[in-house]
Amino acid sequence: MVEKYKSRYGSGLDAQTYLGQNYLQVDRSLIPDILRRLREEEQFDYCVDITAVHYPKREKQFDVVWILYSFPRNERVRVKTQIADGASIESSVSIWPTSNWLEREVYDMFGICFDGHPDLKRILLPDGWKGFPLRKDYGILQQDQEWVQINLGIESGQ
Amino acid sequence: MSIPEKEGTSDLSPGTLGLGRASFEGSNLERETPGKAYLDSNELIINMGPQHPATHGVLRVILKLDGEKVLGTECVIGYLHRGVEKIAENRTYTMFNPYVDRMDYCAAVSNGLGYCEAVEKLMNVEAPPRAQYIRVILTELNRIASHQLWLGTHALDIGAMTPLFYTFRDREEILKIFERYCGARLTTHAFRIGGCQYETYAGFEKDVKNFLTFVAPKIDEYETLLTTNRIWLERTKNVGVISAADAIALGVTGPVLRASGVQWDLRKAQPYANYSRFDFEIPIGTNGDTYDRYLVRMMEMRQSLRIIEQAVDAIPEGPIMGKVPKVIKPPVGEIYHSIEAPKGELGYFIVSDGSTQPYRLRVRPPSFVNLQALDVMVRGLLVADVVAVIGTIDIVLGEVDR
Amino acid sequence: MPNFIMSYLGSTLTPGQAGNQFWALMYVLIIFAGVSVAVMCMNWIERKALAHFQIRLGPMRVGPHGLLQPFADALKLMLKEDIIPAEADQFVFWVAPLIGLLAAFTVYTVIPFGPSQAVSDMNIGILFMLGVSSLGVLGIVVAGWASNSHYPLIGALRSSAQMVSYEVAMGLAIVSAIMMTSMNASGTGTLSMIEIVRAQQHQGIWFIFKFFPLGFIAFGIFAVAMVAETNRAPFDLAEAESELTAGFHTEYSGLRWSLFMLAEYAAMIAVSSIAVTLWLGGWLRPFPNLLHAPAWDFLFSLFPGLTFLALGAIAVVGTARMPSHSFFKIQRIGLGIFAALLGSIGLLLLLIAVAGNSANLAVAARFSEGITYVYWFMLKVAIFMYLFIWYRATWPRYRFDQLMRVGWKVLLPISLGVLILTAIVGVVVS
Amino acid sequence: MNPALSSGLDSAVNALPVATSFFFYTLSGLAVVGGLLVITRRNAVHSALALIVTLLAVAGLYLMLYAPFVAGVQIIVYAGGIMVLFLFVIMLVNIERSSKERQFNRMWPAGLVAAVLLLALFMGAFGKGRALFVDRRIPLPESSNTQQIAAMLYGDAGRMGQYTFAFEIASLLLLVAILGAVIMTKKKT
Repeated sequence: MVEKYKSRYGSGLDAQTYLGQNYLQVDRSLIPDILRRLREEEQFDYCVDITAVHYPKREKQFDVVWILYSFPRNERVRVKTQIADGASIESSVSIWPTSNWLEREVYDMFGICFDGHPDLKRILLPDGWKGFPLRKDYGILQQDQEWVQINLGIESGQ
Repeated sequence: MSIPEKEGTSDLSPGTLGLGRASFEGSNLERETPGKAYLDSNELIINMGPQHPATHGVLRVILKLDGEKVLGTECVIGYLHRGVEKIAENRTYTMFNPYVDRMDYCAAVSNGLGYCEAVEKLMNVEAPPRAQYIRVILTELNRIASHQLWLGTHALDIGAMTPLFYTFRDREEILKIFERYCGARLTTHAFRIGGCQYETYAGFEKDVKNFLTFVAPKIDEYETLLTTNRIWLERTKNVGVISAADAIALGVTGPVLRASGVQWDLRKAQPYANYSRFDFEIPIGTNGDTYDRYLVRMMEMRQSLRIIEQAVDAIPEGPIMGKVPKVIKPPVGEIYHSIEAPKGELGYFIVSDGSTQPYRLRVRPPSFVNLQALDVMVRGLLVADVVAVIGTIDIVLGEVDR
Repeated sequence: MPNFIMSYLGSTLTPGQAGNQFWALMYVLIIFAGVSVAVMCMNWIERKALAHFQIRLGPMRVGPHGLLQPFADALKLMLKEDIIPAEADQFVFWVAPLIGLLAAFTVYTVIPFGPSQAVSDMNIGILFMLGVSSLGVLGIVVAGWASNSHYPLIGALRSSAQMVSYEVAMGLAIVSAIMMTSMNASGTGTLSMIEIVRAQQHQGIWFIFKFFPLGFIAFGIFAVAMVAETNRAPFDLAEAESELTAGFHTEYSGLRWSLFMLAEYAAMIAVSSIAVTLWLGGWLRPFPNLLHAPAWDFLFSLFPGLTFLALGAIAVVGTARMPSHSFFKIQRIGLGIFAALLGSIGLLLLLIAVAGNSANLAVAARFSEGITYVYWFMLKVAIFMYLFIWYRATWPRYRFDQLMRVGWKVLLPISLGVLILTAIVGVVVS
Repeated sequence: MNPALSSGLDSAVNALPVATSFFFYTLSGLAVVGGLLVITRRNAVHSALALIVTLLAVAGLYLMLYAPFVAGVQIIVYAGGIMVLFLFVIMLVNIERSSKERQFNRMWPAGLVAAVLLLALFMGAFGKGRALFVDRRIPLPESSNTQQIAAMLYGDAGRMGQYTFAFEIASLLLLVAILGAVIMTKKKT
């Protein structure tokens, strides 16, 4: 499978195995295509999780990770791509409906936008919240003081 | 009014419910000013929760109704958000271990098992056999406890009060075993990275065996109350149906998926701990309705009893802690490890930068993903069914919101 | 002795007749107080019985075995802040619980606790009762509307639709029982509650067993419909807590809320009384025609006293089983006094029964007779009240459409069929 | 039957002075006040409640006329059944809007004329009184009121009742109305 895709996409794709788990490092431009092929041709019919990792020192700050599973093959694969801060990425809701909330959570926590998502808004944090908590530059005690003051009526904002 | 003024403007943005915009084009879920005549139009928007007896915590469901028929739902979650993943990045691997108990607090042992195994995998160590057996026994006990809690509250939602007390009585026995084992009842923190902290207490095997003989007839007792009860059948049969294809597309796992007829259980599909040693079956349903989910969970309890019985009989002697350094410092790398929690696939995705703290720790919560299927399941049903379906998905808000 | 007391004691006199107005008034007061007390007892029994169904103890703290719990509850509810939501319709919000309460209590005017132990013997008794109890739903509907909130409104809509639907089946079941009253020599039936019981006495059969299984089915339909009429589990959709938080009384609190509860329990007792009157022979003791020898009369007249003695004995056992710790001293004493109270009531009743049997004490004889009537009536009603609790502990709740389906597609056709068959069998037999 | 009561109306009337003018004026006053409230309240639910008061007062008047069966039916059908449906409908319509609309439309001159005519009719009836309506004993003793009505409607002892035909026609008409309502509201599926 990996060989097939490598021949098709060339340098945009890199397959690795770590601790017995496979993952594909994919160029951002190939993401929608790869995901669709994985779903339709390789029967990865179950999107387990979508998440992101923040590397503030890198030029492309974010890793977006799709964890996929195939019921027929009983196999997992991770698809990873790097994107820069402020860049957006194609939504996979049309491929796996379950991506809906998962992508919303990634947006909520990292501020990564997904193009074509039907309803991209915050999910765990309140709608008016400012800041993306899972970024490394967001301190653990930090809060949106303005929001806390207005909505909870706590003067100190903490 | 039931929709509080303060948050109304922000939470009810127009357009989307559940799966996507397309299905709700044209009908806007805008906030109307509810006067005395909110039944004027055919559509009624009602706010279920976050303070509602049947939403199992602080879940808020905005229902769009035509009379009593549900046209669409939108879940508003996050009321219990504590930033578990952020906390993980600021704690060492050992320090974070108790935090996972607070996610799905009904199945704290399962959470701990998943986390410890994920870190062990990342460090390439393995718990010794005796620890594996202890883990399996406690995890399966916890699965029964979780299902009992589910059954009681679910039955209460549908209006049967009594099963709640029966299940709580029997769950108490499990909690007593937990308490004797590790001192805690709910958030047990039973396992450590590399094995178990505590040796079993004297009489542990006897207690577990006593529990097995105690609880088997009790499960029959629940079934006599409900399984053939006419009203129960009417309330659960063909309610909240979700097909296997829909369930897979929505990423639904656990008993909900199995009730739709997909024979998939991580304990069999990708065995972790030492589940491959045990002989048990994966119960599945056929219709994917609320009744099947009920039956699947009832059968799962019995299968868990089987596993525990085998585990208690075969538990070996030996150390309970593997060779782990005092300071846990996994090598640079990342791992995704998932287990079959009572509610579905519970996954941990850990990125390590070689330090004592996880660089990034992502929890894949089963309740969160399963809750997404609520909208598909309740469309076209009545308000009373929404309650039944929320109950049957078996969510724990601590895990949904993290 | 004053005339009116003697006139009351003359058991041939019917209620509502001349000379009986004083006692009618007394009955109004007795019934009002009695029903209120009965509701309080029912409250305690329900909590206790439900708790024991559910392997817990129920109230244990306020008084021995929680015996004073209803008083504590009543006090709490009376002292609680009485909240009227700002958006609510003040007047209607205020008047709604009263409507329900009024309807529930007015029904008691026609319920015969004995041949002369009733406020009035209306010749349209059963019709009056149906009409007044159908007014009770107005209180609920109006309460739901006046709260000006979603859940109460849905609860009110559900409850009004439910009551209107089940009244139909209920009415038809009642008609088939009324039809049975006309199976006598003169061929005329009656709507009077007292006469309905008399008809059962004369025909020598409780209507539940008449034209078996027709009477039984009609009774069964009524037994289902009356649960739905009183909004009790498994038909408690109007106040389904897991769906509508509390239904029509979500916005009510304190005294007003307690009025709704009072009305609900009073209505439960009222419909049970109707079922007892129509099908279970009202005040008649078991086998009044078969075992009619005076000795049997005497034996059955001992029952009230014996019941109270048995209750007292249970209380004594409870006292003895209490922990001997000094902490329980007051509770032990309290339960002991309660046991003594029950026992002395039992002894008093036994004394009256024995005195009544000794023939030369006419007053005692009549008292004994009246007590026996009321006792058997209350016992039958108590069985129904226990059933209400039992249902609640056992069954899940129906969904609204299922409830409607049961009402219209199951109960209504069956009750119509029973009605027609009763008529046919009645004609054939006579 | 109840021998004490069926023995005769006279004894009942003498023994139970229910039909006093006090009760009559109280009940009629209630009915009139209720009727006025029905048409003057802006809030439809208040109107409905006032209408219930009126209906109950009228039921009381029936009782005074020794027609308990009619009183009972009045309570069941009107106060209990129809008014519940009224309220049911009122709660579903937009009260907010209707309460802002003008209370009196342009029909009021016609209404005034009708009211004056009705008043004149009542005055005439009151003035002529005894001459118009023959002062006779009430034909239906209270205790057998129900049986007498049954005899008139369904017939007695083999004879057809006075109003059997009309009664059956009326019920047929209602049946047609019910069927019509069902057909009109049924959704085409």
